Amino acid sequence: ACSGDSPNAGNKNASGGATFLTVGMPNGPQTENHNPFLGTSAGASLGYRWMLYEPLMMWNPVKPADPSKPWLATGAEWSPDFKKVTITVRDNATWSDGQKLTAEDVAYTFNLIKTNEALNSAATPYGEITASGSTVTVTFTNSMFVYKDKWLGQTPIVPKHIWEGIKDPATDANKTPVGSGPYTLKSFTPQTTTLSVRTEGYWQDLPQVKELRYTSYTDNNAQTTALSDGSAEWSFVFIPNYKTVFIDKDPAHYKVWAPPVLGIHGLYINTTKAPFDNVALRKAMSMVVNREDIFNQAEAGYFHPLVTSVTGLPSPAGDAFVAEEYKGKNQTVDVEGAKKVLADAGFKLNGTTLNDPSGKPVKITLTDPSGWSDYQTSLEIVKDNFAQIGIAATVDKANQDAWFRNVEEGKFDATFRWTNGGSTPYDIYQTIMDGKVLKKIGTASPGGNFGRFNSPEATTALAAYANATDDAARKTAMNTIQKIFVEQVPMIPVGADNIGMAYSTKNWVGWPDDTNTYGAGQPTQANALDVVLHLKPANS
Amino acid sequence: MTLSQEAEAPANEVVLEAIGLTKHFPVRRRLRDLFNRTHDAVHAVDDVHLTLRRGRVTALVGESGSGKSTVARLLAQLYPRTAGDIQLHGQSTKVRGGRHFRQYAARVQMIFQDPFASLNPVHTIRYHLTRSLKIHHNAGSNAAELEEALTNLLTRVSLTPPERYLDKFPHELSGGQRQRVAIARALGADPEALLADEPVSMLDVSIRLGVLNLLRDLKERLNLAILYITHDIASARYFADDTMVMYAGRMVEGGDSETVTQTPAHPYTRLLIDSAPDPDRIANMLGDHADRGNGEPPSLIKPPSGCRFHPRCPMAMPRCTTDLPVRLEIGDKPGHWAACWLYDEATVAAEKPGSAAIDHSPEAVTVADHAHPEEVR
Amino acid sequence: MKFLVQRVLFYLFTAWAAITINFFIPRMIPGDPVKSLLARFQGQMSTDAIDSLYVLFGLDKNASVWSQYIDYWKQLFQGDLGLSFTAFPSPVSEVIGDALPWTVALVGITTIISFFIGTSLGVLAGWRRGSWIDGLLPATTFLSSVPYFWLGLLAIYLLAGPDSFFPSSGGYDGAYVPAWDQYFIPSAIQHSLLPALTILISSVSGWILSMRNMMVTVAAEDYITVAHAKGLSDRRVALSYAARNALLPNVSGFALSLGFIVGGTLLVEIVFSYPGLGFLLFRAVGAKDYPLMQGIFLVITISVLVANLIADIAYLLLDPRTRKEG
Amino acid sequence: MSEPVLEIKNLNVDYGLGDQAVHAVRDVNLTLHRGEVLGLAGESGSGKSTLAYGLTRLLAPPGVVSGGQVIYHPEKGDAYDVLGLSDKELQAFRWAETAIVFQGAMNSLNPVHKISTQLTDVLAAHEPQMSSHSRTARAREMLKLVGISPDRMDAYPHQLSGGMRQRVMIGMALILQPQVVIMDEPTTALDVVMQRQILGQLIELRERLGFSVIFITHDLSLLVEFSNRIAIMYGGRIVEEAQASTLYRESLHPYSAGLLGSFPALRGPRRELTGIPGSPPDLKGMPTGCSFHPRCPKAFDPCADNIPVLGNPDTPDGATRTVACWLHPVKQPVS
Amino acid sequence: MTIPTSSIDQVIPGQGAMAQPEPAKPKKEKRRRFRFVSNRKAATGIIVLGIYLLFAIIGPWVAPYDPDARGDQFVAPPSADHWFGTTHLGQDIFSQILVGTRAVMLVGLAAGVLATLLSVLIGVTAGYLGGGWDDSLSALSNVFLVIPALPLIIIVTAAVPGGGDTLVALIIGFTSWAWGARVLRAQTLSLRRRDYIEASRANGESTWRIVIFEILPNLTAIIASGFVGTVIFAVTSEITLAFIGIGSVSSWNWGTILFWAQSQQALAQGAWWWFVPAGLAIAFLGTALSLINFGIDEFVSPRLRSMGKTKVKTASGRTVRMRVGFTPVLDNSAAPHTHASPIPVIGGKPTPVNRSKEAAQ
Ligand SMILES: Nc1ncnc2c1ncn2[C@@H]1O[C@H](COP(=O)(O)OP(=O)(O)OP(=O)(O)O)[C@@H](O)[C@H]1O
Ligand SMILES: Nc1ncnc2c1ncn2[C@@H]1O[C@H](COP(=O)(O)OP(=O)(O)OP(=O)(O)O)[C@@H](O)[C@H]1O
Ligand SMILES: [Mg+2]
Ligand SMILES: [Mg+2]
Repeated sequence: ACSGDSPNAGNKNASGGATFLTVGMPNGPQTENHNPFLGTSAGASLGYRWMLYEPLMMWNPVKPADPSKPWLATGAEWSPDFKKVTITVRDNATWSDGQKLTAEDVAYTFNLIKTNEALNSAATPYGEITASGSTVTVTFTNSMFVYKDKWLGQTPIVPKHIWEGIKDPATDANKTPVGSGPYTLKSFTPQTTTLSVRTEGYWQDLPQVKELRYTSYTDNNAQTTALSDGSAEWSFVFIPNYKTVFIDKDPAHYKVWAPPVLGIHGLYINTTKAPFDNVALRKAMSMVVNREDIFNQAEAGYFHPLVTSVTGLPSPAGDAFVAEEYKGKNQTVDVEGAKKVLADAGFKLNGTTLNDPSGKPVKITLTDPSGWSDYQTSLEIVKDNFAQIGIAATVDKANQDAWFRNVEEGKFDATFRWTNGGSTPYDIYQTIMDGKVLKKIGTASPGGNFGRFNSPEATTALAAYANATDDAARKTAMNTIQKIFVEQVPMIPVGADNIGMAYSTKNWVGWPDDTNTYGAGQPTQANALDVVLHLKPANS
Repeated sequence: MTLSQEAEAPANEVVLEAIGLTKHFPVRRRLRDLFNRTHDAVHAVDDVHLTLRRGRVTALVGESGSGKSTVARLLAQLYPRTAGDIQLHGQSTKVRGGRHFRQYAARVQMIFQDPFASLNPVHTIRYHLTRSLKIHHNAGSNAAELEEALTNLLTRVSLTPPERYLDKFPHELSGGQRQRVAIARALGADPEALLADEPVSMLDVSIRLGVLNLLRDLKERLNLAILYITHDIASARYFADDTMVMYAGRMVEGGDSETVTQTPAHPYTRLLIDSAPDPDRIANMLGDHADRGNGEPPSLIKPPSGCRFHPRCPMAMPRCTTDLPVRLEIGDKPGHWAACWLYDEATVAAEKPGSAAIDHSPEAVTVADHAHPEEVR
Repeated sequence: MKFLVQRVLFYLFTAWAAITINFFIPRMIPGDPVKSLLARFQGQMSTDAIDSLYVLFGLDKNASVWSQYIDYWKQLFQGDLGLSFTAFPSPVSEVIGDALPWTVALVGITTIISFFIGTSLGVLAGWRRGSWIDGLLPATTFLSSVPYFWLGLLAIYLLAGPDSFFPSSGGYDGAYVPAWDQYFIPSAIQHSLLPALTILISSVSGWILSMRNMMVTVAAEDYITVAHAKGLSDRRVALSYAARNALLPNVSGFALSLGFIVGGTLLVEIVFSYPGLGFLLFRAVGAKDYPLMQGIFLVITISVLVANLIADIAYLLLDPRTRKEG
Repeated sequence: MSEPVLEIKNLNVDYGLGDQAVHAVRDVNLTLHRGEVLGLAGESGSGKSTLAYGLTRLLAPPGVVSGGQVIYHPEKGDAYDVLGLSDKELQAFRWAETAIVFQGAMNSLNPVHKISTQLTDVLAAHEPQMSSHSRTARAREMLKLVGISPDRMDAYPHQLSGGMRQRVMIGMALILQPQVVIMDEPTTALDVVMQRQILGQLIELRERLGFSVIFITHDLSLLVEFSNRIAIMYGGRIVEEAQASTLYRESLHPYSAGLLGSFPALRGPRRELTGIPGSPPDLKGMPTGCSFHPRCPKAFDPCADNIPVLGNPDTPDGATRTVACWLHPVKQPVS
Repeated sequence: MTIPTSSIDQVIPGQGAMAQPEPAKPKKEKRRRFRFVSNRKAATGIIVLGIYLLFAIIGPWVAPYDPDARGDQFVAPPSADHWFGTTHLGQDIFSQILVGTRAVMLVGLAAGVLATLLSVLIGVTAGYLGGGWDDSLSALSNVFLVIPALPLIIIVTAAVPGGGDTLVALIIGFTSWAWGARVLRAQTLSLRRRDYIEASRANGESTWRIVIFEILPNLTAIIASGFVGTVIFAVTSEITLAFIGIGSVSSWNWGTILFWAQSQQALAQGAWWWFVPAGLAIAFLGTALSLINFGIDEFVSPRLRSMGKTKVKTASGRTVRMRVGFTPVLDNSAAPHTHASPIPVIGGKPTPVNRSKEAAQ
């Protein structure tokens, strides 16, 4: 073949002067689909949708309480009840086809989502959407307080002139994406997607990374291998024993950074089942869970960052929200304390068996899908921990679908699961305690409250927090929520979600880390674009 | 155990009779036949009349594929028949499995052609015989009686001492011994008629003789009616009282064995007898017979019209090609008949025998000079 | 002729039955694609998305299974396999189309090579009984008892690495776009070597064994003795007489395995991150992606049936005895 | 007639090795003369086929030729030992000098090749210089010779009837005009009419082409009718050998007599059939002495202890026949 | 495809025309029954399998540790304490293997039994009854052949949660009978036409007795090798399922071990001990079963039975290989082999002596 017209000519760059960045995700072969609204698209799965399309604001989930950075919008003014927002759209942004990005486009995008229920994945309660000049005004039927940052920071803005012509935006693969981001699509294959930087028209300085190569690896193993042999420079993947497997391969350059966000994992307990309806028992259980062990053995010492605060809020993301009375109060393993709590509540420890006040031995089945190895490991550890206070635990490696159904229907004793995440602790607590989504055992409650925690007080406080019009009211509500959480132990928090990354500084530097927490590291997050814009060649 | 019914019935009583027995095997239909309505079939047996009498051996001879085995299987009711009737003691019977079949099997038993194949290799002789006795309720009521019945059976077929054979597996016996076991198994049902389908063709000459002698002995001692199927016409002469000749699914000649073998009437029987090896004949004197029997046996799917032998018959007359010959008495001995127009005086008078014969001599036999010496080294 | 019509009718029936089963079985799985999607994102997708996803996947309409079945056939006859859920809204045909060539190329070629190598070695081992090839058999038996995936992982561990010639995953170098040029093709071949070797090692002994046994059986046939008696060269007797007859049963085995190419090597694809159909199916099952599962099953069913048909025809060509019925 | 083509000297064939060996053919001495038909008869398992396969080294494992010589006298040139030939020489010898027709014709023909292919590949192997056109011509001729229309050239074996297949085999055996044709029960699967047709043709061809035949069968009446000389085997040995008519009328060995007394005759007076009592010997546990002695009605002292030697008996026609029996003292042992 | 094609055209023992009447030897039958074991391959296979079975039974008792128990040495290489090393939780891998044997063997054998039963039921019924039964049952098994087994197993395991090993065994059993049924059907078809089946019918045996007592015993070899094949398949399937993390296997089996090893990226961590033992355990079990399978095959088909030596030494000292078409000539001299007495003892009287009179030949 004539090398001149080959698409591959000169692609195998020498590693010297880095011009491209290789990004990997362990998500298997992709199908060409650049629809920015769909979580199932290749763009979302690998994360490059944020390199093509931009949000209005750049929100940093590592520091959720910090104000968002203006991006396509130069500012957003919320009404006190958070039911109306006025957005000012920047005037120097252009689409990659050269057309100017206007407030019309922004309004069109919101309208598109509003009118296509299938695209409204955050269930945003849109009201009126109007554009005038460079501003867009949007009203909502509910308070947007807890959703505002995600909404602004995670809604890709699309060009009206293109999308008007798309018949069904929910089922369109958007094969020739036109966005406002600094990159354009160069090539797509099921394995690798390549983006190249725009030549002109980007509203700020173009990134120094000239080309982004997103490779989709089949599974975690392949991804890890790629990271450790340098063929992937940036990824988000669970690496067991990451020090040996990854870092040690090139300690100078290979790094892992996994900051927590406001979303946690923990052991949900079925609060309707005796004896677990007894708060003392739940409290005692929480006191013996060795989070440290779970963090180190199940999560490889980094993946689900330890949640130490008794409020279940991870640090530093949740620090701003922790109630005064719980500041500095941390979870510790306290077997003796737990025994005491139990004894006080009428439980009896006979040798290695704990009997509940009615005299029955306490048994518990810990369940999680068989393929989820970190959860399974966590359960094994929890099982051992429980044995210390005489609770006989068995680990059930369930089928994933059955587990899903059983958890939603409340048919379980205890299970490891995650909560929703967001820009405030609301999402965490709502998933665990919200009475609005409480269902009878046997009826699915997909929205949360799997442990059937019935506390009208908590429900009220959650609603108060979401709809409050001033900070003080919010603070009060949050404190109430945390108090209930700490005292009632509806769930045993263990670790946080992370939006971290494994990366290499061999070719590129400027990544966020503990010293510079300007954004989340996960390449599929919206602020991955911010990360890429921060990167500089290592040897310059 | 009541194997002794010698005295009960007079000899020569008809035990089993086939009347107009016909069997057509349907041929698998091809696509193009889907559109016409004729159903092709192998005319394996057509209009066969046969009588088995107590204390007599009836031989059925004929070349391979002439339908001998089919007749036997029809008589044993292993195949449903296409037409005709089978009468057991004058009573028309048609059974298909179940109790009735077992009752029929108790009276009519069949011995299969191949002694190497007709015993299940995984079972002992004891099993085979016990089953036969049990099925037909001849096993007695206790173990001792069963043992006695087994011993009796084996003694009857001269497998002595019986203990030596009872617990052997078929493969541990010689062909002749196996054939005797097969016969013993048939006798275990205490039958009146025995259908022996080429019981000796797979055996060695010296072993063969033993089995045939045994059959004759059984006939005499137990007064059985025996159908002896073979294509070895010489053995029919020796062992059978009557001999029937089949050709292409039809009976062509019958009569007492000595007459049929020594003065054959039907041209096919003559061909058969002429072809049988004969040590007394001088070697290499094949000349005039050689081309007589030429030509392949006819297709049984579309059998020739008229007499089925006519395409190969040196005496064929025009009538043979059109009319099916009827049984005609030959007249040399009582009961000797042939289905051949040669014995119909009117026909012979009107047409010259051999006038419709096809000349078969293939050039291969007559043309001499084939080898091209220059090509053969 | 009749034979063919009969075969075709049989294939149609089998295809219908298999497709029907393939339609109903996925629907028996509890759970649905939306839940699976949530599970995949463990916390990063909010439960708020559930409703919109149901609408998106068109699962909000409560059509009866029966009417779905009818619709499925209607779609099938229009060549429409529906939209995949995992890669929504890509059409199933496109998703399969991306994966199929890889599987067919890797596994297909390997199966063919394995068949030829195995059969040739089997011919030798059977013909020259007691020679060194015969001594090889226990070793190959052991190798064929090793699970594919384990062998593959070991191969990656031992042979692949940062400096190794063998890449440990993927179908080609990420720098290239599939194209028929001097960059891509060598890269694709290089990536296929290790998985191909794994498949080869664990599958070849089956062919060797069955061919050897057939050779031994056939070598005892009279016509082989006759062929020797005719003074033909050993080669000719071995190939034209013995192997030619011994091959017949192996051919149907080969055709059958050709059919299973598509679905049978899921694990190799998983282990080597090979972008093929087996892995796709695995993911589809995990994600409750019915349309994709059905599509893949359809492809598998059809390829098995076509392979069988080819086997029938090959038999027809190779064995004159089966040609008897016009 | 008396000139030998094939001399078998002390041929021994075993199945298996060492202790497990079954001696299927023991010290067989036999001479085939030019142009004659030599019949070989004997009970099942007496080693007839083993002898036929053994002398051309066609036995499948575990068969081994454990000793002896097979001296072949070509039409021109010096005699040589077939068992001493190299593989290449043996391949050239086979079929060109000695052809074999086996029992089952269905199994003797390769089911997947046309009969034309199977006929011509003999020519291709032995006469490579021959053009393919003339090969085909030869094959057609051969078919005509055995009475098959040459337009059946392109038929596959299964498309032919049993008789036709057997004729194809005979034609194939004669295609190189060998000196010796060995026929192992060539007609047992056929019915008498077909059998006679085929043998008739064979005899006629032999007269024209002048080859010698070793004819193996159970059917003594057939042998007597068709062969010049007959050899009788028992327990792996030749026990008697004589002119066909002589053997038929006055056999010397009790076993031959038993065989002859076992088959019914179709013509002539009904004679009494005697048969042979007892069962054939087990090759693994051969009786000592004469292997027939346990069944022999005339056995006497020496039979149980000493193996009788095959030689010309002390009878008037003793020079033309041989026998191995203590009843008939040997004048001149066959070496 | 682990069932060698040779089992299709097997030869029934003792059917060959070569079978010789042998003089009565006591206890001969018994010896014949166990001849199978004397086959070296089969014997090796049976011994290895026996060891596995033993551990399946006593494994949990002899295991030095509780396989779930966490220890304090994480991912430690083999040592005196932990023969096969430890996992990321400090669990003892040796104990896991021992304890896991039971589940593997259980599933393998249960699935093997089930699939064999089904294949016999369907194959033999189809073959013996023929007609409409045959057509519909053959169609059924063909459909099951066409449906890809492993994905189906994955789906069904996912569909019926909570069944554990039994379920896995059931599903594997239910999905893997088709091939065996096909082979059995073909064999039954040919058996049905055998004379001895017809003969017992003519003798008056009932259909079910014919099937059970006449046909089935003759299929033993095929059934046995089919069973062995299914067991291999079931074991690999079970392990595969566990390895890819599907199914609700709560107990330990080797697949579970491999699953953990894989999800903890054992090889990348250099923890080969986590990986290798389980794989070898599978491979040896598979090999043992294949060896038994060969043993059965060779036992059944005399043609495959190796004839002991394949090389022989000739008198001249050369070694030649036994091969088809060129019978070895050991000694190429005309000397007599056995010694016939050259000098006849003349004068002996031809009087019959002690010949055992035996009417039956
Ligand atoms: N089940 C069957 N289906 C179709 N045709 C059959 C069947 N059985 C027999 N035939 C045909 O019927 C004819 C007669 O067969 P039969 O077995 O009765 O002959 P035979 O005289 O016993 O021959 P042989 O001497 O070879 O045993 C043959 O042409 C045969 O092909
Ligand atoms: N492979 C073998 N292993 C052991 N013994 C064998 C083998 N083949 C043949 N024999 C034995 O060798 C003896 C001679 O067999 P052979 O086939 O030569 O007999 P035959 O005279 O041709 O018999 P038939 O008339 O039945 O064809 C027989 O007793 C037989 O059992
Ligand atoms: Mg018959
Ligand atoms: Mg023979």
